[in-house]
Amino acid sequence: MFKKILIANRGEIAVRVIRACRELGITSVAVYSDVDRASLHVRKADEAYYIGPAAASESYLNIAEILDVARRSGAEAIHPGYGFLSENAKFAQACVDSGIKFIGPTAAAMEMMGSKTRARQRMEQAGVPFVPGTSRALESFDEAEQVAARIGYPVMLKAAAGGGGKGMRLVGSPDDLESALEAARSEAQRSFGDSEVYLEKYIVNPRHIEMQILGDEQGNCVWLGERECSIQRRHQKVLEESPSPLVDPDMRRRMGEIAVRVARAADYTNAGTVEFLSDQEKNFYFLEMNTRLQVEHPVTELITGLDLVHLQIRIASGEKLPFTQEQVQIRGHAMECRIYAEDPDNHYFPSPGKITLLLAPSGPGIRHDSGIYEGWTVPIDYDPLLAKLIGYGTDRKQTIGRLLRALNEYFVGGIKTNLSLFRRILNDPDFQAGNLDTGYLDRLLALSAGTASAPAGGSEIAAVAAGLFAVLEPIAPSSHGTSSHGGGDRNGTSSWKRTARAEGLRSG
Amino acid sequence: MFKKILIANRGEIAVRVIRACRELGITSVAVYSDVDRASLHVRKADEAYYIGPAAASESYLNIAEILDVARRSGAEAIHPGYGFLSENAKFAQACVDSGIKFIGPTAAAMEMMGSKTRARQRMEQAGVPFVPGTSRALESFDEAEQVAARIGYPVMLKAAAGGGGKGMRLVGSPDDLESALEAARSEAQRSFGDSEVYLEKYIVNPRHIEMQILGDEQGNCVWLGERECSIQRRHQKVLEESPSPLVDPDMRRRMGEIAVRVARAADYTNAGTVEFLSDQEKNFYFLEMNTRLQVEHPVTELITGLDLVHLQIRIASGEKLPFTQEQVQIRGHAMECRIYAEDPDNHYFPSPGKITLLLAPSGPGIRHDSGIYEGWTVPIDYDPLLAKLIGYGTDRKQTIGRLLRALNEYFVGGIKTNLSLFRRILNDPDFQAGNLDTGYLDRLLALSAGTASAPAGGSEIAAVAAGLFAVLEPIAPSSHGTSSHGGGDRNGTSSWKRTARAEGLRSG
Amino acid sequence: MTYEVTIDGKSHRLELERADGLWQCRLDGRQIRLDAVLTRRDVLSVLIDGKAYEVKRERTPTDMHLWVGAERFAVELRDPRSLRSRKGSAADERGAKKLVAPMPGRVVRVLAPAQTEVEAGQGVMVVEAMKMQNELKSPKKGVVQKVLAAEGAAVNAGDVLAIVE
Amino acid sequence: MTYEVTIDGKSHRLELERADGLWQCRLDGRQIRLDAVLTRRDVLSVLIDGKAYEVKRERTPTDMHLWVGAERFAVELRDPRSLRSRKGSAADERGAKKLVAPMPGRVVRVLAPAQTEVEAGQGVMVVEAMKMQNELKSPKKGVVQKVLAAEGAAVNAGDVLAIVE
Repeated sequence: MFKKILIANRGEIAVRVIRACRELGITSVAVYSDVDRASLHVRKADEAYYIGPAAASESYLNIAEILDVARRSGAEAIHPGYGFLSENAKFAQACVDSGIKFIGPTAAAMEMMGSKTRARQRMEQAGVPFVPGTSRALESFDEAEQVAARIGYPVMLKAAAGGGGKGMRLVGSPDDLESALEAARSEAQRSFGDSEVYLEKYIVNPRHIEMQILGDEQGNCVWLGERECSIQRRHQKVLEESPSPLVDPDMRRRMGEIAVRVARAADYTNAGTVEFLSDQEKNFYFLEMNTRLQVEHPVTELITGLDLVHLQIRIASGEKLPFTQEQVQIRGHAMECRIYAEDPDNHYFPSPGKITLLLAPSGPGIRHDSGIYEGWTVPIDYDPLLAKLIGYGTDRKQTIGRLLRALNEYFVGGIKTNLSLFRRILNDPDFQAGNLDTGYLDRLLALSAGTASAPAGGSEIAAVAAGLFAVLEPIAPSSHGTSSHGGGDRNGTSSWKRTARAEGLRSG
Repeated sequence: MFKKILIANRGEIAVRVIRACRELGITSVAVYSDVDRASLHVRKADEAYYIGPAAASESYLNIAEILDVARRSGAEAIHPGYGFLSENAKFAQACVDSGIKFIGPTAAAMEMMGSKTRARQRMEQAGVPFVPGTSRALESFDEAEQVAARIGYPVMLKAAAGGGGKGMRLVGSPDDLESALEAARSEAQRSFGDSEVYLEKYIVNPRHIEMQILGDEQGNCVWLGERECSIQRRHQKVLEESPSPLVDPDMRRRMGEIAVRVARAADYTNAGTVEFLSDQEKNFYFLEMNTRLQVEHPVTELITGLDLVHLQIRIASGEKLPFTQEQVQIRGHAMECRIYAEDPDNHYFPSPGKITLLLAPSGPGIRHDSGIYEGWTVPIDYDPLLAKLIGYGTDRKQTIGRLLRALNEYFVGGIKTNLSLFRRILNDPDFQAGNLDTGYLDRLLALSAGTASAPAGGSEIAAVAAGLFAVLEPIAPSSHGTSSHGGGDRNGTSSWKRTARAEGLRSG
Repeated sequence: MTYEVTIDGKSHRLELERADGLWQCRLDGRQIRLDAVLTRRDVLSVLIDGKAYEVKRERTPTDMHLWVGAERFAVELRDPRSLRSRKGSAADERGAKKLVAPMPGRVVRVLAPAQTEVEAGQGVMVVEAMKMQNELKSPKKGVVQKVLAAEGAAVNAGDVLAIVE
Repeated sequence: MTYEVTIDGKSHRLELERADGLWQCRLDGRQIRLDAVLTRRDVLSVLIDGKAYEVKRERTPTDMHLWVGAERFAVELRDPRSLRSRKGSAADERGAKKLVAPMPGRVVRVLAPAQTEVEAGQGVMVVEAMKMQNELKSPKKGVVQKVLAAEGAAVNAGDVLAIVE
C-alpha cells in the first residue's frame, strides 16, 4: 500500500480523496493555486504545496509543477479526482515516466476510449450495442428506405460533417423520408460544403443511464449497478440516483455484463463508467466511457456499501479486487443533489462570493460531501460545484423524503445556490413517479415555479423577524442594505454564456 | 398514518424523531423546559410548547402537562424517545386513556418486562436461557455442591436479599465451596438480616450483546441483528457496534430466534431490545428487555438499511411490518461513539457550558446525530449526551478507519468532551482485534494514557499559533486567560458522585 | 421600538415591545404576541401560538434577505427616528443610474466606453465568473458617463462598474 | 511583534514578522518560516515546509487552549510591551486562594461556612451538574474567609465561590 498520495484537484473531490487517504493511514498531499490557500482541501490535508496562479492552466492543469511537487513531497501515487487532469492520457503517461503511480486506467486505455472512431470499432467488434443506423453516409434513397424499415421509425437523419442541429431531420413515417432526405442533404451542403447524410434510430424520450465498473490489474472486472442521470440542465447532470426507476434486475445484469465487456475490450483497469442511452422500453445503447471517478460515485457507494476511492487506491497499489461479482450486494436506494453556487431565480448564473452562514444537514441517511465552510469565499475561477448532498433510504420514496428533510435543514447564506431547485424536483409528482428522461428538467423549468411551498404568513414573520434581528443582533449599517437594495439589479444581469468546459467538471 | 406527533423528549433523540416525522410528512410537536427554549429540537420542530421548569420531574416527566400539550396541539400520537417517560407504563396507559397513541409497546408488556420475577417466570416457561444456577435460595451445602458440579466452576454465590456486592463470593473450585458458602451466608445475615444465598454460573469476561426486535400489532415479529455493547464505563455504554466481533451467522440466528421468543412471550409490539450476557464461547443468557428505542439504534439502521423510527411510527399507526425475516439484509459494519460533555482528563466529570466552536464531521460512511450547535449553552440539568457519531464501512476495519478520520475532523470547543477517549479505544490493538468484554474499558483506562498520538513539535506550533491568533484575530483580554489560568484548578475538583439516574438516559 | 420594514417591496409599520420575556408586536396595527430567541448568529427561533419558525438572516454586499423556512424575502429596515433620509437615493434613481456588479468576477470586455450613447438594455460590459460570461446591460437609455472598471479588472459584488445618465 | 508565550506551563519567547506574504518567526531564537491564514473564526491553517496543521483556539471563561490536531495545549500569551504585570496574581497565589467553579452548576451544600478552619483538600462546598455532585476542596490549609455562593445558587464556570486564607 502507498504511504503518501498527492491529490491533483481541489474542492469537494479533493476533500473526499484526502478523507479516504486518512482512513487508510496514507499521508495526503494537497496542491493549491493562489486563490485556494484557505480552501477546505488545504485545511484537511496532511501536507499542502502551492502550484501556481488562479488560472487552472497554470495550476491544476500544470503537469510539470504537479509532478515536481509529487517528487519533492515523496508522493508515490497521484489521484486526479474528476475534471482537470483526470482524463488526460498525457498526464497519466507523464506520471508513469516519472515513476509515480497514476490512480486510474492506463494512458493507452484512456486514449482508446477518448477516440470516438477507435472506441466504436473496438466496441462493435466486442458486440456492444450502438444506436441502430448507418455509421457511414447513405449511398441512395433506396438504402435509406431499407435501413429505416429495418430499424423502425422514427429515425433521425444527420449530416456526416455536421453538428449543432444543421442537416438534421426527424422522420416519423416512410412517407416523409424522401423529402426529408433531400432537405437534409441540401442543408448539409449549404452548411458544411458536404451533402453526406447518415441515418440513426431516433430515441423518443431517452434516458441517460450509466454503469459503474471496477477492474483490477490482475484482469478481474465487476459491475456495481447503474446510475440514472437523466435529470440534466444544459447537458449537465443535476441529480443522479441508483437504482434507476426504469431498470429491473434483468436489465441491470445485461447492462452490467455489457459494461464489463466494454472495459475488457479496452484493457481497462481501476474505476470507470460506461454511459448508455436507454429508451423507455429498456433498450439501451453505448454512448461513451468515462475513464475516471464520477462526481456521482457516492450513490453507488451507498447502495453497494463499498468505498470506491478506497478500492481505486487498493487496485492502483496492486491489490486484487477483494470480492467477486456474486458477492456484490445492492440494497436500498440512493440519490445525489449537486449543490452549485448559482442563482435559480436568475437563469442559474454563477454566484461566487463569501459564505456568511452555513447550516449543513446531517442525521439518518444523509451524506454531505462538501468543499466549503462558513466564512470561506468561493473563488470566481473554477466550477461552481460546492458540495453534494446524498440521501440513502430503504426505498426510493424514503430517500426522497430524507432529501427533502435535509434540504429543509440546509442553508447557505451570502451566495446563491440551487438548493430550491431540488425542493422543486423532489416534490414533483412526475419525478416521484420515476417518469424521467433527459428532457424532464427543461420541461419542469419551463413551467412557472408556482408558490405551493410558501407557508402562509411568511412575509409577516419576515417583517417581525427583521425588527427582532435589529434589536437582538444589530449589525453595522454599512454591511446591510438599508439603502436601496438594487445592487443585484435584475435588469443588469442577462445572457450569460458558458465559455469553456475544458475541465468538464459538470459532465460527470 | 398520523398527521401530527408530539415528541416527549429533548436533545439528539428529539431531533432524530422530528427528522423522521418530517421525512414522513408528519407535523412534529416539540416540548421544552425553561432551559431548553434555544435547544436544537425546538429550532427543528414544526411546533413547540413550554412544559415547565428545568427539573425533569416538572417538565419532561410531567405526564399531565405533556398530555395537555398533546390535546391542545392536536397530536394523535406521542413518541417518548429513550429515557424520561419511555419505559413508564403509567404514562403509556395515560396516553391510551387520553385517546392518544403511545409509540411503543403496551403498558401491559412494559409492566411485565419491568418486573424481574414475572419476566423470569414467563421467559423460563418460553424456554429462554438464563445464567445457569438456582433461582431460589440454597437449602444445604449438599445442594450447593450438586448444583455447582452440574453447571461447572467457577460459580458465584449471591445473597438473595442482596445487592452491592455484599454476600457475594466467587468460587473457583469444589475445595473452596464450603468455606465460601459459610462466609457468604454470614455476610448476608450481617448485611441484610437474611442469610439466604443462591448460586449462579460465573461468566468469565462476559460480553454484553443485545438483539433488536420489531413487532407489529398483527402478530408479526422479526429480529434485526445484534449489537455488541461491551464497551462500558460505570455500567454505562460508551461505544456499540454491529455485527459483534464474536457473533457468527449461526449464533446470530439463534440469538435472534430467542429474542423473538421473548417478545412473543410478552405480547410485545413496536421496537424493543433483548439484552444478553454472553461468554467468550458464544453461550448467551437472557438479562432483560428494554422496552423502547435504544440510544444505539443507528448501528442497526446502518447494517440493515432500515429506519427504526419510521417503522415504529408505521407500526403504531397500525401498519403491518413491510418485510419478512427472510427479506432482512445485513450488510457491512457499523459502530457508534456516544459523545458526552465530560472531561476525560478529570475523571469524566460533566462539563456543561457554552459551545464556542463546533466543527462537525461528515463525508463517506459518517452519520452524525446531534442535539447541539455552535453558540448553544449545554444546560446543567440533564444527561451529558451531546451527539452520536456513527460510522459505517464495508468491514470492521474500514469502519474503525472512518471513525478515526471523523474524530480527527470533529471539534467541540468551550466545553470538555470525551472525543479523545474514542481515539484511544479505536487505536487500541485489543479493540481492533475484537477482544472485548465488559471489563475492557476499565482496564484500558487504568493504563496511563501514553503520548503515542502526540505529533512531534505540537507545542512549538501551538506557541507560534498563539502569536498568530493574537495578530490575526485579537480577542478582548477579559475573555481569555492572560492572567493565571488556575480557574479550572485541579485541586478543586474531585469525588463527583452520580446522584440519580431516574431518566436512565445512559443505560441504553 | 418602531420600525419601517419593507418586505419584497411592500412597506410595513412594526412596533416591538418586550412583555414578560416575550414580545408584543403590532404589525400594521395588528397585534401579534410571540416568543423569539437568537439561537446562533443570524438564526432566530420564533414561536407564535405554538408554531415554530427558524428565520435566517442573509447578508450580501448588496442586500439583506430573511429566510422563513425555505422562503426568501428581500428586506429593508429603517428606524423612523434615524436621521437618515431616503431622498438622496430616490433622487439617484431618477437621474444617473449605476451599473452594479451582481457578483464577483473579472471584466473581460467593455462594450460601451464613456460617452457612448446606449439604449435601455444595451450591453455595457461583460463580466466573467466560473467560466460563464455575463453581459451587464444599461438600466436606461442615456449616455455612459463613466466606466469605473477596466478590462481585466477583478470586481466584487456590489461594485459600481459604470454610470449611465 | 514580540510575545511571551506559555505552553502547558513552559515559557517561550516568540517574535513574529510578516515577510513576502508569509511569516518569519523566531521561537526561543530558532528561525521558522511559515504560511498561516485564518480560515474561519478560531481556526488557523498553518503550513511549515509543506506540512499542514489545523490549529483550533478554544476559549472558556477560565482559560484558553490551542489544539494542534487532536492535541491540546494550555496557552497564556503576553505582550511584553503591555503595562500589565504579573505581580498582582503572583501575590494572590501566596496569600488568599480562591475556590473557583470548574464548570456551571448549582450549589447543593456548603460544607465549610465562613470562618471555618479547613485542611488542604478538605471539602468546602458541593456543586451539582448533570446529575453528578462535585465536592470542591480547599486548595490550602487555612480559614474560609468568605463564601460567595449560597446553597441553591446557580454558578458559572470561573465564578469565585469562596476564599480561603
